[in-house]
Amino acid sequence: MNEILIILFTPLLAGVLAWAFDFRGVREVIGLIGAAVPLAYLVKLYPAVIEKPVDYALTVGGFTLQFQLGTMSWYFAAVASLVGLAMAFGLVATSRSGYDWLFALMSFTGVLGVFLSQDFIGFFLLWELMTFASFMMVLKRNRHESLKYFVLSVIGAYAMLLAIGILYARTGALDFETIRQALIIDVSLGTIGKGETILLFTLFLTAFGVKAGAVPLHVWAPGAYSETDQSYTAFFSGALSKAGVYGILLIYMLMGYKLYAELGTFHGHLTFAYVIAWIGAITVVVASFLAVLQEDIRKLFAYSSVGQVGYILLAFGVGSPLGFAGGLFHVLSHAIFKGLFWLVTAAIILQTGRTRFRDMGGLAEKMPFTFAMGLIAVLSLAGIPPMAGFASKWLIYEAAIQAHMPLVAGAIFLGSGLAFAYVVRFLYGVWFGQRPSELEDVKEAPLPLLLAMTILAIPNLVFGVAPGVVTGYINRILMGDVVGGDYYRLVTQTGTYNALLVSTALVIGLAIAGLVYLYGAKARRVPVTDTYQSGNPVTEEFNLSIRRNFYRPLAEALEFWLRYSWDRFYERLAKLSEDFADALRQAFYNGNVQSYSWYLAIVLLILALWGVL
Amino acid sequence: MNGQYASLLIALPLLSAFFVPLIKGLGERGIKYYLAVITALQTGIAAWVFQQVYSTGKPIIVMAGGWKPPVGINLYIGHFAALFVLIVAVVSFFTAVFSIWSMKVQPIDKYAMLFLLLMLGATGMIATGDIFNLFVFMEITAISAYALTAYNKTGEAAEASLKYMILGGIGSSFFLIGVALIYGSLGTLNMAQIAQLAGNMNPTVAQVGLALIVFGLAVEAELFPLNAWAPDAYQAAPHAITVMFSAFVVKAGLYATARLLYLMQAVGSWHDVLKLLVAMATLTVVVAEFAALRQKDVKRMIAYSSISQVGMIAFALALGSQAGVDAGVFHMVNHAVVKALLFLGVGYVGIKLGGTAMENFQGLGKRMPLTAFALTIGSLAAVGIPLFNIFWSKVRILIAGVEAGYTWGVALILGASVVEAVYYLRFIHAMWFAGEGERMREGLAISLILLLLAALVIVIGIYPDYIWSLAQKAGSDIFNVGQYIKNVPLMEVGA
Amino acid sequence: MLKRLLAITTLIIIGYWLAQGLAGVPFGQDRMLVGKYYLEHVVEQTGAVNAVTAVVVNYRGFDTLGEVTVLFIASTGVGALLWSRKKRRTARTEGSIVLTTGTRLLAPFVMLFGVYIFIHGHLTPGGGFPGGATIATAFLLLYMAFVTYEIPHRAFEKIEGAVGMTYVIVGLIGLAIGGYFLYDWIWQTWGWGHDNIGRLFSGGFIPIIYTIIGIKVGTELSGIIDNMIKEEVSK
Amino acid sequence: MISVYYFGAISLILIGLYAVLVKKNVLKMLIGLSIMETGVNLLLVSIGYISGRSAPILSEGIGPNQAVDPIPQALVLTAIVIGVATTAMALSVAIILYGKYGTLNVEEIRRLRG
Repeated sequence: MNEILIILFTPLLAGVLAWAFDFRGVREVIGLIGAAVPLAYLVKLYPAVIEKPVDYALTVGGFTLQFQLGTMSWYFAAVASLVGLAMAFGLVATSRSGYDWLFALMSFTGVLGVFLSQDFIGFFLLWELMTFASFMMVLKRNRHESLKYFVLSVIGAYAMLLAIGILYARTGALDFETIRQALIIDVSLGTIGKGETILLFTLFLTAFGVKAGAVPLHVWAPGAYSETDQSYTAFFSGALSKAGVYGILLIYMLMGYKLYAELGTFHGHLTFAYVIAWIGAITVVVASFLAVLQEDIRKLFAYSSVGQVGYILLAFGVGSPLGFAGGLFHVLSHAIFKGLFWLVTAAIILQTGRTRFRDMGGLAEKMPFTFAMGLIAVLSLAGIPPMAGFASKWLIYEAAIQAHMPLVAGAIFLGSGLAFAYVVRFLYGVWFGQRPSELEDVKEAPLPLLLAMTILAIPNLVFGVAPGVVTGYINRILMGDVVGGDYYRLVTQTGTYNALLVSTALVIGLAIAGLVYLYGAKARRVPVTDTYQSGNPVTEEFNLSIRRNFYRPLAEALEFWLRYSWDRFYERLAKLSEDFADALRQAFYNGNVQSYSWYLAIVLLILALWGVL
Repeated sequence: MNGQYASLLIALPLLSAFFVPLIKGLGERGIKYYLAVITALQTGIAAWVFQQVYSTGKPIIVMAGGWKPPVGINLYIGHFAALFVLIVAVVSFFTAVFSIWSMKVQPIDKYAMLFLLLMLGATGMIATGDIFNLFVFMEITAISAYALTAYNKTGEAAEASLKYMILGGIGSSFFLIGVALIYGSLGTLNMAQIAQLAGNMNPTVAQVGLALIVFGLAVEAELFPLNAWAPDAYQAAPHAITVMFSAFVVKAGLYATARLLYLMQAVGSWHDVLKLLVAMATLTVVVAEFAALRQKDVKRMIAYSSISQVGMIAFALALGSQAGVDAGVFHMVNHAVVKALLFLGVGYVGIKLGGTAMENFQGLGKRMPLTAFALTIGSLAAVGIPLFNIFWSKVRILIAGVEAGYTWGVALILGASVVEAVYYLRFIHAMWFAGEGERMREGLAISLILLLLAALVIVIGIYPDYIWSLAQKAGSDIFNVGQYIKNVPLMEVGA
Repeated sequence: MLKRLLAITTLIIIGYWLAQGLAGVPFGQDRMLVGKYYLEHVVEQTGAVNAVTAVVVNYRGFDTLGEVTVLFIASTGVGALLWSRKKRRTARTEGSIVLTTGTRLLAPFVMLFGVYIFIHGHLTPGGGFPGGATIATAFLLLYMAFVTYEIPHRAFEKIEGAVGMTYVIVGLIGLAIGGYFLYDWIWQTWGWGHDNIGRLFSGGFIPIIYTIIGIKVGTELSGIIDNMIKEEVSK
Repeated sequence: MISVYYFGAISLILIGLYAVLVKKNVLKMLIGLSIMETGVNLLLVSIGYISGRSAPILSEGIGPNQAVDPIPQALVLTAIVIGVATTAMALSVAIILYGKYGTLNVEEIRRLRG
């Protein structure tokens, strides 16, 4: 059916039209329609997808591109289009040119295509399209960051192409289904050796690790996320990073059995899954630590986004069905609360034009609605009960504990702690406290941006209070009753979480606290320098306040670790290769005809030696 | 109009080239328009031949002088030749229209003659079915290329032409030794008969002969150590001529290498030569990409990128599998379109803003938006972004490469194309997001051509099936030699 | 010094490799395949006694057409590269007495001899190219002997073009009459000169083509000489 | 082990290549190039020679099996003219080079590099 075609290519078409008719009103309307259609069609197709996956094949250039809307792809596509719709509303407020619309919607098509495609050529094509479109969004504002992003993701994409080539050479097929069967048969045949399986695994891991922002390959995230139109970053970090995570699932689906057969198990866990778990754990820890130390909101949220995706990697790494359930739920919750965060940042930057903690403060009165949305996002990210964030994190904790992975579980707890730390700083630093004089005339964010925020805030609340809805669908994806309980309760082997009960308790508690605050407590003015010096003398250099170097002591503690930064390592590597290229060019093309004729003579010599010997 | 009229493809450019001295009186503009008319006529004939070959499915065999193949020389216009002669003619027409506006350097009548004879040489090289005739047409192409490279008469142009001449001279002499060896042992010069008799050749002679022929053609087809002349020649030649160099002169060399390589399949040491060619091709791609990284002159940068893509085509053709050859031919077609677009755009900017240094391209988006748009489409296509035409052929080449077992080669090429992505995207950034300038008037004809080529790039990108089916037919025309031998009506000439 | 040694060793290895290849093609053995066919059928198929000329012009006429184009490119290329608005001969020393009187006497005979060579191409060794070259030497003699002598190079260019065109037109007539490009319609269809093989009017269109080539080569080479001798005079 | 004609032809080719590889002056390189071309032509002709036979002019005395192979001689005719054409082009470029660079030393003619 060509519904899939409509879902896939309306955003691209709308983007091109928006770019062509680059006028104030027309562009926004086309863009919004383009972003809304996929979600509408997905909802329409929901009943059909429940019974039987919807298939569609398309032959282009001698390749047959197969697309399938199954339960899992429907889930990922729904998450992406939800965030996409929010982004579209955000873009109405923040972007001025058709250029942004074109590439935002093109990356939207790319992501949908990645989730829906069932064969590697279509997968690779739309993967590259998604990378290219998101790259163009960043190129417009900052060349260095965008090139860093593009080089890393192109290296990932080409690693994937190499892996596709090897698979094609070994199994003679390109579509997932045949490859899956061929690999299962291959376990007994053994045409693909252990070394080659490891090569394939590493190639796929690099490709998807880059997009998901796993630690060694996360350097592009802070730059790319902060250097582009913030409402697009909602989609960029909300949906695009999910493509990487979807890829990890793909590895499980296609090569899971083969990897198990070749690599065996390690302390009772699948070796390759263990590797993914540890990558996730390290990403969570490293990204959270770096996030805490940032002074710029956008960098803070970028690192936090990398950290949260680390959660999902970790959940999948655990490998148990509960782990997959937790991971999938976290995909949804990360998309909604991180998307919300970026829209809040977009509103802040749009209205105040500032991005550093130092210049902000006391915006709660000025922008009450955005503050409320920010609060919801903060609660959800920190994993406080009424929000969806808590439910998914809770499932991941359960999975990690059940799978007897203490160190990995430890990493998540540390990560959540740190997450709470930087989120609280954002909450207090930006919204409460002393308002700098220049921010007096700040007004509330424009309506479309507010609309976008509500679109993402509502699911946070709904799925927070009723997580069963999501876990019910996830059970259908995993084809098994992984997470028990009805709409309001989640039951796993080691514990239950009654969301409704907890939320009502929280609301009541808050109400009481509100009453006490309104009638009892006396509000007193607190000077801005009321810091927590714990005894250190307040010198100009060591003046820590919520807005300036709040976590400087933590940075000093981590001094040893902060010396090694992946970023500087890659920069040096790039400079090295560029100098090598220069040296090679000077040496080989040195302009002297004689040396050129020497090259000819050398080739003749090689031919002669090959012939004579 | 039987098939023999296809010989007009050779006769027309020759006749009109000889006619130019007689119409010198028409003055500069007259000759330039005459040139455009002749190339248009040639495109018409090429289209007729293309339609003839692709509708009947049988190649046209033009027998010069009425003699049957091994005795006389025959032109074998199969699927590949028909497709490529059309590309040669179309690109020449575009360059002729471009040089109407761009060519200011005097003696224009001599420029027109050399232009036509370069086109003739390339057409002849692609169409001929006889080794020595291939040598003669290779020399026609080479010598007119020497003259046209030095046409600007500046120091750099003369230096570039000298380099091309010395390396081309050595290459063609060794090619001739190869031909002599093959003729010495087989007694015939016709390609089809050589393919038949190649099996029972004395192994050492076959090995030396094949190696020398491939060496001679590799200089023309710009493989790694032998392409040192290419960046200089591309940079120093007039802008219109660089378009022709990169669009089809190199392709003719590549086609000849592939044709002779696959004809001599029966030779013992064939596989070793293939391995050597694959290694050289991979090195071409890697070295050319790295060399292009920090280029100050945009034309030289795109020249390096063109050389690296040609290296990729050679890699595909030397894989020795049908999928590889098809992918190589498909890439040849895409590469011709993209590089014609890029060099035309760069040449147009070079003339309008005086020089092709990177500074002139800063903020081109504001000064010449149409050309900047066309150049952006061209560079995105060259990088291999999906929805553009080179993506399809690049994917096919790389998959065929891994299938043929050269995983390391494919990995290196992928690494090199990451480098290519970097410098092309820096170029795009320089054009659109850096520098400033006010809007300038852009010529109609040239913008039309640029937009047409850009549209072609996008159309092939979105719907590559038609071009892919052509490429498959053309690929099988090169690859299965048995069919080639059956098509050529060989006379029984044995003693 | 090292460079020369390195060059010599490389070349020796390449030489050994080539020698090894050539050893497989022993000298002086009769390995003719297509050549034998030519020798047996040249007289009755083309009417030329000199087999090489028949091969050059008739059997492999396409090569020669390419050949003439190569020379045409050379002369146009030299003309294009050494072009300048005003070019004049800047030689100062007049040829010695011996040279000038010798040239006055010999020039016409050298030209006549050149014409003789290419007219009898199909009978005696040598053809259009050597004939043309001899004519060019005659002009070279005039250049060396007289300081002011110049060939009428505009007229020569026109002749070159016209003669080249006639060659292609001869080919096209062959296409029109005999159905094949460069088809020898004089010998094959009209059948002239069948009876007097070995004498002047035989050999189909070979004499015509060789006259064309002779004139063309003569004018082209002298054109090249003219371009190279003159220098740009900036005034 | 190979006939003296082949040996002569190959040594001519190598001498020409030696000149191109070692000589610094452009004109000497071009002379080397034309020596190489002459060497190749000699090789081409000597491949066609059949011992004990005479030139392929089929007048009264010589029949088809007394004549040498005519094809290489036809090819050489073309190759010689190509050699002339290349040398003519090369010399005119050398003239321009000397005009623009003021030197013919290959080391100094290096404006286009990198």
